[in-house]
Amino acid sequence: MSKFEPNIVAFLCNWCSYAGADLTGTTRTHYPPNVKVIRVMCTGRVNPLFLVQSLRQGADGVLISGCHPGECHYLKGNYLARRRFLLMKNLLEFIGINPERIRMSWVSASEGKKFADVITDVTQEIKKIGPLKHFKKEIL
Amino acid sequence: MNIQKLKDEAKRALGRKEVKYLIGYQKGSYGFRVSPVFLESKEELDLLTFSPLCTISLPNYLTLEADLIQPKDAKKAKATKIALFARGCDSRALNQIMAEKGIPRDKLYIIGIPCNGVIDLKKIEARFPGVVDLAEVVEENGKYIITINNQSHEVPKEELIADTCKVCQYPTPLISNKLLGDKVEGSPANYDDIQSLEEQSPEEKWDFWQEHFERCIRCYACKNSCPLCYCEGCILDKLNPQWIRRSVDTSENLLFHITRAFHLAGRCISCGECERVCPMDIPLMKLNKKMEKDVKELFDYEAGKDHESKPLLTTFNLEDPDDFVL
Amino acid sequence: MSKIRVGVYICHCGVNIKSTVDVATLTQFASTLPHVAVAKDYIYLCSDPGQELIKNDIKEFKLNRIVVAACSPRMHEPTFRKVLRSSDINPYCLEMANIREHCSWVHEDGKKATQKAESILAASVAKASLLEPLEEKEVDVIPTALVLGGGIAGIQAALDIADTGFKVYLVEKEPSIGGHMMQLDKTFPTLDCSACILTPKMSDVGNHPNIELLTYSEITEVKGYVGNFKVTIKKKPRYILEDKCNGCGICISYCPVEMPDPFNLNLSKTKCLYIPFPQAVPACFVIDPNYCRYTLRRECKQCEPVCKDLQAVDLKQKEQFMEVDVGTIIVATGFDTFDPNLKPELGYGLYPNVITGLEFERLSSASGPTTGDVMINGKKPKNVVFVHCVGSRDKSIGNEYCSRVCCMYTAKQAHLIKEKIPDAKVTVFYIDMRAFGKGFEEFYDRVKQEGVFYRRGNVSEVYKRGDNLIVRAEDTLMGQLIEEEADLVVLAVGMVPRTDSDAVSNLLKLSQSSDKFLLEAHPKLRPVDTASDGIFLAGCCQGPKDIPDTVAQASAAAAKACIPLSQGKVKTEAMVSQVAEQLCRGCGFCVEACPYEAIELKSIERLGQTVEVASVNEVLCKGCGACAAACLSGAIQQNSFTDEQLLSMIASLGESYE
Amino acid sequence: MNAFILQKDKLQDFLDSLNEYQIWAPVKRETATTFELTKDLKDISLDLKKQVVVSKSAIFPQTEPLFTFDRNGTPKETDLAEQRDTIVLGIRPCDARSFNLLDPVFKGDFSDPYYLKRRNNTVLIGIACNDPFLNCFCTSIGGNPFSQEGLDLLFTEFDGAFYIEVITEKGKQLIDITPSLYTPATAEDTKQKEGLANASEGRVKRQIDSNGLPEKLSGIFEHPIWKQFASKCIGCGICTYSCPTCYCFDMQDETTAKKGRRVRIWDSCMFAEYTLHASGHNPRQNRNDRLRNRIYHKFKFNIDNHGVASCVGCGRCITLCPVNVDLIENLTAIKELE
Repeated sequence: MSKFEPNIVAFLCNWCSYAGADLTGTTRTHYPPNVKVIRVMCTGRVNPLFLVQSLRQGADGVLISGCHPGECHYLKGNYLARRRFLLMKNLLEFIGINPERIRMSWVSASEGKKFADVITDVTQEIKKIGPLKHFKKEIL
Repeated sequence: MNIQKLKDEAKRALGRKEVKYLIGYQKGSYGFRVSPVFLESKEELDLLTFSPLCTISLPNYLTLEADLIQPKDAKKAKATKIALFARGCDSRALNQIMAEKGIPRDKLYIIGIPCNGVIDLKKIEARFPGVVDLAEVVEENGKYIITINNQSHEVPKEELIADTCKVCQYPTPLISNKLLGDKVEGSPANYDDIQSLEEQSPEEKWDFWQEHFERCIRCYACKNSCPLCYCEGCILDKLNPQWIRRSVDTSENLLFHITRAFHLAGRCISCGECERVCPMDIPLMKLNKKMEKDVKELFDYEAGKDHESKPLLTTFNLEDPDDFVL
Repeated sequence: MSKIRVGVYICHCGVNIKSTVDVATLTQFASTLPHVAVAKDYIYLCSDPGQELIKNDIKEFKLNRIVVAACSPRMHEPTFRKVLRSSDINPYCLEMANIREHCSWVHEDGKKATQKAESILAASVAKASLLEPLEEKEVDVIPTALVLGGGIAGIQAALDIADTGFKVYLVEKEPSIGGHMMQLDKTFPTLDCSACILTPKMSDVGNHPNIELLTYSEITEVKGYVGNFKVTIKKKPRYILEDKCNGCGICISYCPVEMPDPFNLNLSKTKCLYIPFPQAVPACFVIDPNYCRYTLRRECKQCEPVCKDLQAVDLKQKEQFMEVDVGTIIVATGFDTFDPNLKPELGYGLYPNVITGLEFERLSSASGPTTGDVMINGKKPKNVVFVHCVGSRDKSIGNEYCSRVCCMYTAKQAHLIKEKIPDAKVTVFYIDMRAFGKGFEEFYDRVKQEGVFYRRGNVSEVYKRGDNLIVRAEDTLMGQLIEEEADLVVLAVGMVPRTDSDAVSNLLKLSQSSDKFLLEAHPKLRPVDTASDGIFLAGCCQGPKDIPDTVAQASAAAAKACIPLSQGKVKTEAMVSQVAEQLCRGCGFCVEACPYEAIELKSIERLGQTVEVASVNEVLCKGCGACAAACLSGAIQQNSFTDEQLLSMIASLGESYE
Repeated sequence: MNAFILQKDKLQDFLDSLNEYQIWAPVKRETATTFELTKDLKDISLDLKKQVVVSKSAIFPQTEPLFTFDRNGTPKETDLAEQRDTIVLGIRPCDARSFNLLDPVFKGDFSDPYYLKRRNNTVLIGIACNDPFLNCFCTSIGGNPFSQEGLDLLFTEFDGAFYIEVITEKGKQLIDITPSLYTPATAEDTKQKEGLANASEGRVKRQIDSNGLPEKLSGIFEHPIWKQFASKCIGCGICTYSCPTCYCFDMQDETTAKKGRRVRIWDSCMFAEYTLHASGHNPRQNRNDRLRNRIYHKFKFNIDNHGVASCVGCGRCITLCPVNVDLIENLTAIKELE
């Protein structure tokens, strides 16, 4: 495998996935350092355009992670996010962006191990496909 | 469509005291062009025309920034309704606009016209280049009879009809105050060309789109001709934050078209205006149709089906697809 | 506006961060970031000297935005907000960069971890420089609570709040309070009589001056927010006037209609003019309109003239709606027992001598249909088999959880059989024995010594052979298939969320966990709170539990519910949404997206035209941001999570800092 | 100067002879025709229609980086010396003329080095319009389908050859690279070319009478006719982006977290944001205000300031307008106003 180290942006909801990621830390479970987190209160806040904005700003992949269905702190944000995300993912796939770059997961506050697994999986997949070339990474 | 019937109905509409003006079509300034017209009195009725050349989306005029039509007739000063002709796609646009509170139902007087499809201006102007004198087109038995300088030409409908009309599912208006003429059967949902693109590899897809996005000059004709693009302030125009840079290059153009297509997901009613007006011939309807297909298949939702439906992306079903989530 | 001056503080967290992330490099890096006026690192920023360091710098460097790179904001954000507040900077001008849980603790390679910490920090600084001061508002609290559900949880909670001195509305959908506990015979492991310990509490409720008891009532609408809920309550018609009926019961003998007795789980009959059980509170009769000939067909009416002195019978009574204003709400809606018809192989419904644990309670209860004799078809059973975990710990029917009471109530019931029919053979099939509570293991031991056979095994089938039932199971200790003859099979059914759990969750906007029980705000630290401020959970609506746990949780919920009531004011969320009216088209997408009905459209004047725009009720808004993502034009924004702020983080994270 | 004949089978050799230059030319893409900086000479297609993207982008590009900067704020200007000598090939006479109308803007009160550098090192090779296009009206606004104005060379397409008129010294230098490719044009050839020119001129169907327009416009600023014209306008930018004489631009700083650049990008007076003030006030709030400004600018202000209308009669704004806003129709209506 090449030395390509993907840059991945993750949007985590405060109540489940961010807390799950905290738990991953508390339990000292290791995962690759390629994913950087933006905390939002709820996945329902994630405008699907943030995904494509992340890619154009230089990310090789994006991840949205929130509460399991039914467990949203705000009742329905994750359901809204699921719908919006799927459409955006399909649209990006349609114009030729590999769907492996655009991922979503449910990680609860107690699933620290799962968070590490998700990050590891996402990082490995994007490593395999290589850097994103659709957007100019540098404006200069 | 019998033009006299149309005029009679327009006359009745204009005769209503609550109708401020009527939006229809008139002959254009040259060649195959047709122009929108805003009629305020019965005296202007003779201007009206209707033919397969009438492509321009009339519902678009309901949502443009300011109403420039000021009634000359003092009696109409308090009139609040706008009458307009609507084909199938227009009626869906109206439904969608009403569902999004763009205009209340009671401000519209809709004269529905079942539609047999419109002509793609690019196709007809390529077929008959340089026609300056006004030409006329009527549809008869699957053919267009085209009259240019008193000389008529017959062209099979297939060769000139707009692509989006070929797969139109709702040619008969879904909402109207008055429906003129007989119902036209829609074609079944057809996404063959979307599917064939979907089946290609990511690289092939990107090759296809890159060539198109590279060309875009960002004149925003697609955006402005769309009856559903009417935000009070488009995020594309914003500076803080700047969602899309003003630079015109493949990267920013791609961002623009993704944003546009996504903002129309579950809202686009497949009139095809964006693609028709694009000076660079970018196949924009492919993006819209892709969204339409997914929205239908994944969420069993269609835009503009009725004027009280809930917006696609602010609602959900517990059973929405979940299998892509890790 | 004054110039943005960001102070960046990097915590070593002892060695927790420092041992992986090169804090010196990180501090140096931070000082090169835009708007950063000062960047420092310190061993423990959350310590008093650490906080002082920040406070002093705020003065010295005239800082107006602070970035703390340390642990998770879920840990110490409140701590550092206080630091800002005490230095006269708006507490919302703080951004935490999580370089511990999300970086030093999860990465081994120091160089890579430091690079990642740089990325995290740069993004945090980018966001921090765009943060705006926010205001927390205060609203008055109506000093009244509403308790939904009159089982032991609701009773306890209502009494505790009422004793604290606040008015309580206790809403129960059945004609009497008491709930499931009232149906039980004895309670494990102490064997005291359930009704005996419950009824005094019930009459306390009935007599308490601070409690307004609304039985045979349901809530139909809940509006408002913590401190100011408006609850609509539907009072179903009892056809007997509560304020007139003295419970004498003469009318009963005149009622000609019999119906299955719901209190006895349809094991006996009662009149359709009935009192659920003798100790009911309120001691008032009720007519079941599904059986009453008058309500069904306008016939009969025999009861009415009987009560001519009191005139308590009113067969024309209609349902009534009332609206009450309350400050806090406790949800204590309880549970249903698992319906064993969903496990047809166990023969329930097919064989009358296969019964549920709760039915056994009624059979065994002195107030039950057999006045306490355990009789099946008029005979005392000789071979009794108990089956554990019916509807619990069972993936095949979707209930993965343990119901926590069945092991012990089965032990208790086995004991009762042994007590009432000493020569009966009692066999218990269990999967795992869970006797975790105070006195449980001792009780389990006692029951075994009384001669109850415990066999570890999964029951696969109950079927009939001749006159007897055969319980077929796999003994997982012996590894062999066994068949046990029985003339009574008791299924230890578990607890499931009430059938109206979805309705309750929708009404009160509460989340449910995947098992459909109502979800607490935090499983450990906020076990009785919900995600909705001012609404608390008590009892089995939150998950299966036994009576002591229920009572404890009810008291806890009552204490929590009293906090806002006694404070008299509550602070509202500051990270709420805001509308830029000039960009709003009034499409209402945000209104639809909002889970709390916190947004509505209002009319404003714009360029000489009346237009509708969105308007946020800042008290109702909980700051989830779903509206902001739904808005096409970006007209509605969530404070502290605006598009501009998040896009600045996105832009920053897109960069490589290698 | 003199004229030459280039046989069509020598066209490739001709293009090859220009290898010192970068070449802008019409390119036939799979689905559309564009005018662009060619990557491969084989893409060039001279028999194309009038292109949508006007040739002005060769000298006044839609997006032009002016300088870059980093986080420390140190700017680095775009190095103009790196500009290569350029040929714009296949430009129509109207489009070539537009540069003469743009020049006063970029070298008037203020000299624009970016524009001027390109302007000076670009050779314009025109192709005469044997057949005028839909909505061409160059002849009524001071142009001609065979006009040499602004060109260095003008090609006229014959059956098997191109008739090449050498107009400037710059043009002559191109011919001198490989003189063997050409034969001198005969009087017969010249006559044939003139015949084509006359015929073409006669076939320009659309006309406007631009005489007295500035005076007429002076008195009708508040006239309701503007609302009438604009009622069907949808406010897109096709008319201005496709116009060879429109030159409005915007300046933007585009940044990432670490660096940025200042760019100049075409802007359109038909966009509401064009005149939107930071305060939220917009002096051209409505479509009628904007459409009026466009016509005033082209047919009054530019004549007042530079003595010539800012229009070359290419007709693109008419042909491309999605809703049939027709400049000729509008100007005619204005002329007919009392």
